[in-house]
Amino acid sequence: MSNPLEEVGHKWGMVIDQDLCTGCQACVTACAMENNIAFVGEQDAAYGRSLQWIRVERFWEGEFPEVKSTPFQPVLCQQCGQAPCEPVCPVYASVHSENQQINIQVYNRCVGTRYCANNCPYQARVFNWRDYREPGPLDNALNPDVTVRRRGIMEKCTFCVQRIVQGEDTARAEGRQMADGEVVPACAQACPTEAIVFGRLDDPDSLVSRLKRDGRAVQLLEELGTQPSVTYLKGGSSYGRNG
Amino acid sequence: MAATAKPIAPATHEEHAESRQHLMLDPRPRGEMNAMVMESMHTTSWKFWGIAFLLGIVVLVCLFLAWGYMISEGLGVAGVNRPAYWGIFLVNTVFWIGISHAGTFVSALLRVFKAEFRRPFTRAAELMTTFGLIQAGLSIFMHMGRVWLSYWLAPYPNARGLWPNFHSPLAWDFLAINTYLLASTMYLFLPLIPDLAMARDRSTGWRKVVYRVLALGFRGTEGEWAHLRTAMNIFAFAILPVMFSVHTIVAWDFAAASRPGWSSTIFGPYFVVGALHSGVAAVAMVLVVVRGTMKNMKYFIRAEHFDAIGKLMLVISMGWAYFFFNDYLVQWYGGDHWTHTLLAWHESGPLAWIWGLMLVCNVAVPWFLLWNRKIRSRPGWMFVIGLLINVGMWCERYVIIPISLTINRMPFTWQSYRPGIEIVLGIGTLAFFILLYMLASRLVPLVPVWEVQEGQMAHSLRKFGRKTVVSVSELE
Amino acid sequence: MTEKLSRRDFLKLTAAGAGATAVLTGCGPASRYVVRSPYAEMPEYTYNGQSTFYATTCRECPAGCGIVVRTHQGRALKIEGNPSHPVNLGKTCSRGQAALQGLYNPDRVEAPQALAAGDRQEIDWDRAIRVVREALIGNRPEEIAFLLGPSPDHLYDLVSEIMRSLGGPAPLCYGTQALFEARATLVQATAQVLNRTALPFCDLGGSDVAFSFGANFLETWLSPLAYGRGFARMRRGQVGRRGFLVQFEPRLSQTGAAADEWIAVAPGTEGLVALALGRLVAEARGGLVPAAYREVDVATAAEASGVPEGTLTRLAGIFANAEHPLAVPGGAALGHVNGLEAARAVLTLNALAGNLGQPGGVFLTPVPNVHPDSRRGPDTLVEINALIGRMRSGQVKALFVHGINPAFELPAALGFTAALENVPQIISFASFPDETALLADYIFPDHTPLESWGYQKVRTGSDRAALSGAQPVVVPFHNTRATVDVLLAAIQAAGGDLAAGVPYSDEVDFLQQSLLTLVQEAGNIAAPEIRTFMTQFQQYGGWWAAEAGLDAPSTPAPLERPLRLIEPEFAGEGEFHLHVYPSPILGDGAGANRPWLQETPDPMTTVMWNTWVEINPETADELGLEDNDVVRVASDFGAIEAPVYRYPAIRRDTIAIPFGQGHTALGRYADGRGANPVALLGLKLTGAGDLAFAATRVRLEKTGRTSILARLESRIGVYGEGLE
Amino acid sequence: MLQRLKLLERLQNLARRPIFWIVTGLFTILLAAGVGSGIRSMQAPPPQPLDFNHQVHVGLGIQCLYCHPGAWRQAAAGLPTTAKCWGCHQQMANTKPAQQVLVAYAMAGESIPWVPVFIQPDFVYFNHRPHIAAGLNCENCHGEISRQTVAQPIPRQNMGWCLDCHRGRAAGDEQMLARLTDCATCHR
Repeated sequence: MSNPLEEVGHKWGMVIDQDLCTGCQACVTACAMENNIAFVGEQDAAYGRSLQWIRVERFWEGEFPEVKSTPFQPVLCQQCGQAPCEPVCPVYASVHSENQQINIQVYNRCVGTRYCANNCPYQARVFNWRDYREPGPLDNALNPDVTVRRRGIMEKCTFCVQRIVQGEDTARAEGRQMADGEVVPACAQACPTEAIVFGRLDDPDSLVSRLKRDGRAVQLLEELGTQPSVTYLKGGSSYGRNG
Repeated sequence: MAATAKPIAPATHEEHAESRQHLMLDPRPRGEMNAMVMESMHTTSWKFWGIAFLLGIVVLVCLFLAWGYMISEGLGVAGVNRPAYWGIFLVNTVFWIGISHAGTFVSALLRVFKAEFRRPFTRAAELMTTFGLIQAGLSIFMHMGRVWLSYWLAPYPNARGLWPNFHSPLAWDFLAINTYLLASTMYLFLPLIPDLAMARDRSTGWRKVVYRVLALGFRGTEGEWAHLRTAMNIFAFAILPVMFSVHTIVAWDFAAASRPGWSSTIFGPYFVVGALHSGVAAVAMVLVVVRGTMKNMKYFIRAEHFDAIGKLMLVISMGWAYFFFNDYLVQWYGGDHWTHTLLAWHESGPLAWIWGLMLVCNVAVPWFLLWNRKIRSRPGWMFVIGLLINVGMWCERYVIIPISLTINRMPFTWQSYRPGIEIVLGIGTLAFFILLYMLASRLVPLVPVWEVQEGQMAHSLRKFGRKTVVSVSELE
Repeated sequence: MTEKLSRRDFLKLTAAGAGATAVLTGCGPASRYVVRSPYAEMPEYTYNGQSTFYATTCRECPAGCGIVVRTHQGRALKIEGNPSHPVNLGKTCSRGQAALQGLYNPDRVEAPQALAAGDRQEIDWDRAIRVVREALIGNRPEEIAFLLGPSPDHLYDLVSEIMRSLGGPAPLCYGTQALFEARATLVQATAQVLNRTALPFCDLGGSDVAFSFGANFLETWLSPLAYGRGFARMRRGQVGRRGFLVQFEPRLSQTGAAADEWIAVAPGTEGLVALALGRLVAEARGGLVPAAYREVDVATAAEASGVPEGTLTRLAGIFANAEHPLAVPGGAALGHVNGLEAARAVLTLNALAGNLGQPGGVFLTPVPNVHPDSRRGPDTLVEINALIGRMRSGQVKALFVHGINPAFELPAALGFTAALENVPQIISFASFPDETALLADYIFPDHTPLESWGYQKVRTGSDRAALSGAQPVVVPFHNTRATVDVLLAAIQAAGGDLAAGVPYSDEVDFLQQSLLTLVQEAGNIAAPEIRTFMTQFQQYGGWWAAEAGLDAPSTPAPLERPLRLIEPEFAGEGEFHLHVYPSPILGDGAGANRPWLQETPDPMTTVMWNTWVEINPETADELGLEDNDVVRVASDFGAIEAPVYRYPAIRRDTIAIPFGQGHTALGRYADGRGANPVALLGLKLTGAGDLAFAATRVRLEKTGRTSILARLESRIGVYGEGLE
Repeated sequence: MLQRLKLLERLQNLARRPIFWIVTGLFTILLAAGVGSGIRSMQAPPPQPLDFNHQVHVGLGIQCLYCHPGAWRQAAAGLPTTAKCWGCHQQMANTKPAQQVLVAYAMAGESIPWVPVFIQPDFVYFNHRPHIAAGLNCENCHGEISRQTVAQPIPRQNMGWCLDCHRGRAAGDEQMLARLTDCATCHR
């Protein structure tokens, strides 16, 4: 509360329950469809150039037959409070939104130094290595609320800021506060098990704030002090447990 | 110009003279020396033009056409990917900035410390600074995803109401490199003025026009010399901090990032020493070529100069090894999991041979060979050693940038880097550097004649009893 | 003149200016001075720049999830779940999300086509309708065959009605989706154990311990979103503690990865394990072991399945002590010659647990009262084989194909493609140029689902009877026509008894008349008459019963009959069991032409854009196989080639290949990509007459080539390659 | 060498002749004129399908929002549909050339292909609603449209122009400043 700007607008946050994530990739596809993310084709995808803003990670533990995959972990931009990507951009294309308390990427300002991506400990940023144009009538499905990126531009998860801004505008036009869960990003909206929960962290009663207080809550690479807005719930679920 | 050097009979002081060859105590008349230099510029064989033509084609194809293709296609034609967002472009940038350090170091630092052996080759080194920086600038612009918007890095009032982000090491870089380019070009130009005036007085035709313009009407009066000396003195002192800061800032690009292996406080001086390592080695290489291919250069550039440069290279190699060891030890001792993985990736990953090559070329080769004075004074050997050191230093940057970028804190994304068009573009920058140097060698006296003459005037051998010593007379 | 000049100059200058701005600012062409065409007349419910949302049904798989499509100025932009739809409650899967790339696919059949002298020519719809009319009335009824997809939709109901009216054979509905779900086998097992021909619904959400025998219910099985929701409820612990899921299968599936424990049972012994568990559970509970389990020998089962007896005992203890234990049969466990018995064994385990019709147990989903006379289950391979036999012998004169791509989906060993040559007239209604359509004489492209009317019965996954409704969200993008409309137009043109027997003017009329039976039923729609009903049906995206209610099965004491399993048999020779599973992303292969589905990584292997062969790393070492080595997988029935993926979680005697790629048609994104494993399948059958798709043995051969698989995961970071 | 010298001399000789300077001067003037007219035409109103007279319509007392109804409640103000124009014009004698163009469109039932004059690049998301809600008048940004016939663009309506106004309105209010200068307010 030392910084008066903390109270501005909203502080958006996300909680991902890894005990519920089934790794189904619905979030990945939903994100691509909402945010005009281009597909890159097999060759570039094989070379680490695919443009998914969210990826589902899994590792392996043990040897057959006791082998087990680790719980699925969707990794997206963690929308850090102290984001390493922000100070290094020479042109302010990667900036902190004081209003929404997220990191935004201003595509039209990006000159493509890729420093932000290097400095992102979560490797959550992707770069348009080519002009990945959507051919033919496929471009009919492009979302007019999201800028179509061309070659040489860094992009990343924005917490679907177009939905946030629109939701705020609607609420303001109707002269009311936004309800919890009124605005959700495409991934949380699609998630079949509701493992991804989105909401306002500045509202202590919101679902996401309540979940964040769960004893299982951890943050990715907490030791770096990036203050992520995304919280993971790890280990067996404790919902409905007695005591 | 009060002092006059006395010719010394070679027979009398043979053993001393040999050890003082770098002072060039066998002066020739000024007119003759000037003519020698002019002749070296004008004696151009068809081979020269053949090579220049070929290089021009290489530059056109490998640099401009390839770059144009990359701009129109996007960086996908290069090998950069996630997580190796920076590839050979940045390797080359750092490498060329390193090369450019030699000029300033050899020229300014040795001038400030009045190291006399510098005289015949300051010009060659200064040219390297400017031309190397041009390649560094090209490389970093190639690296940008939208190079056509690079002017946004410049701070100027604009319609968007936006400024560059001065928190970003890249913004510092932009300013530092530009400052350095400007300063080093001026520093190249100042000592060039008397030579240009000399050339003006000895040329005809279009060259005369060019020299007349460039020489700024220098006639060699006492006053002009006094002003020039003052200016050069100021610049020599001023450019040194600029030089150190530039490579330190380049190092901060890495050190300021929060990545395993990069966040190292020693990167600043480590990079500076690395730059000197490759730069001085490159000076040696250039001198070998200049001496071997241009007329009359064997008089100006002598085996003893190579000997002196070889000593310098050895010392710098030790300095580099010290910093490398220091960095390695601290990183390793720190015990961070990711750093350990990174070191393992360096040492035993599929590209461990690059890491090994780096150590062999940067440490083993100079340490084993440069102890030997005979090797030091043989241009052929020096060329090979210089080349190896440059290969080693290039490998060092390759290890620090694309190889290290493979390893980050998200193992799910680790991915090796496989260069694409950057190799072609790298060849293009190299060819451009050589081409610029070749063309300059026809336009600019590669040896600062006046400086050599000044040195010869200042030094003379005097006998004190049975001993012969070199005396230096103050010039001012 | 001057005006012309100035305008041209202006255009040039603006073009240059726009180009310059585009170059300088980036982010797509800057649209300085573009022409806008506002509506001549503003459509109702449309505002400039505002999105309109339409509720419809996702038809990428037969589950029947409700979706809401965001449209903007006549373009469909985004698919979102329908929050009030009882199947998916507002959630969507990858395949549903990518449905837009079907609608706007660059490789659609854009107009009706006829094959003439080996060449495809566009024809007009009048001629198309004449062709259909001739096919329907020009042949004897038994010479007509309809082959439809597995969805229980309005087209199936209409075609059933047409064929009844004609007196011809009922339409066949089939598809690999249903095959890999083992639907037919499951339905028959349910009929035998629970006494009703229906798909069982396993209430995962209410259970606290669930044993899944091969059911990949989080991927493609029956209704993945409904089961996903159930899984989440189970994990959240609705009954007071976090649910525990155990997966029995030879290859760790995505469902297995999300489970708490994975038991690598030998292929074909899942039923045996279920029986052994049943006996152990009965013993653990004390009292008399029911008749069903008297003949079960746990030690034999343990040996055959490769699961240690201790593990079985431990698991049986967990099952016995659970409040709401549940056993789920499905997938590859049922794809063996003893699949039917295995399904019965698993369902009987539920009877033993006493959860039939109990919360956290097994229910039967009631089916809405629409065309109750049309058949319920999907057909089996035996019936398909009979059709192919008739085709081969020339008894089929006209074959209509819709919603299925048999030339791609059916096992090559069946010889469908060869049999097609003896069919004089093949009419495909495919929206995409798939393998079958390219073999057809005519392609009369149907609208893609997002341009179509329709309904789909919810067979399972909903907690109540539900009929999912579909409506066009955009104007048809190409010159396509609804198959129902084409059939009805042909029938009207034919006139006579046929037209009298199928008295519908068009598709919407058919829908309205079909829905008449629902108007009076208590549901989400309160409308006195059909027009209002229809409006609300469109608005809500379907009809569903007002009250949640699932049918409890009436059990004829399944525990009293002894259960026996026949020995698993395998088709062909070879050192490996072949485990073919439907790709969780591409499903039955129809998704292979959606570029974003191709680029959505497979959940387990993270591979994109290709087919791979999963093999245990130790086995791979023995064979000297590295990642990306192309191997030739051969059975007695066929062979394919694909790169190796060293998969840590698969039995050493099994290799697994995902189904979905290997198209030789279907447009630029699918064609020539990967390999189709159905080429390998032998023709062993389950007790229910469906294909025992997991009962094939194969051999592996190195080809010496390599082909790099596009995977999202890092082989360095995940497998430590190059770091040892 | 000699030839080079000659070339140089020739050039020097040429530079002494007045025709050289005249040609060079003309060329420079032409170039400057070209650049100027290019820039000017970028700011000139684009040709419209029909020369709609704003002055007359506003003079008749028609509110801006009648034809651009989106402005007060959504992002896009909207351009009038043919039906909207025809609603009034069908009741009058359409004699002027522009009116006859309208008649042609209305009779054909086609939409009028208006060319929007005030447009922003694709990456700028302008929303009319909050601006109207903040009490701005149309004229604040669009100028005196009521005195123009065909709508004319206002030059240099760029980011700095937007920001100047935003900063001015948020003066002293840090919350408002944060919101009004947030990148995501206009760029997504």
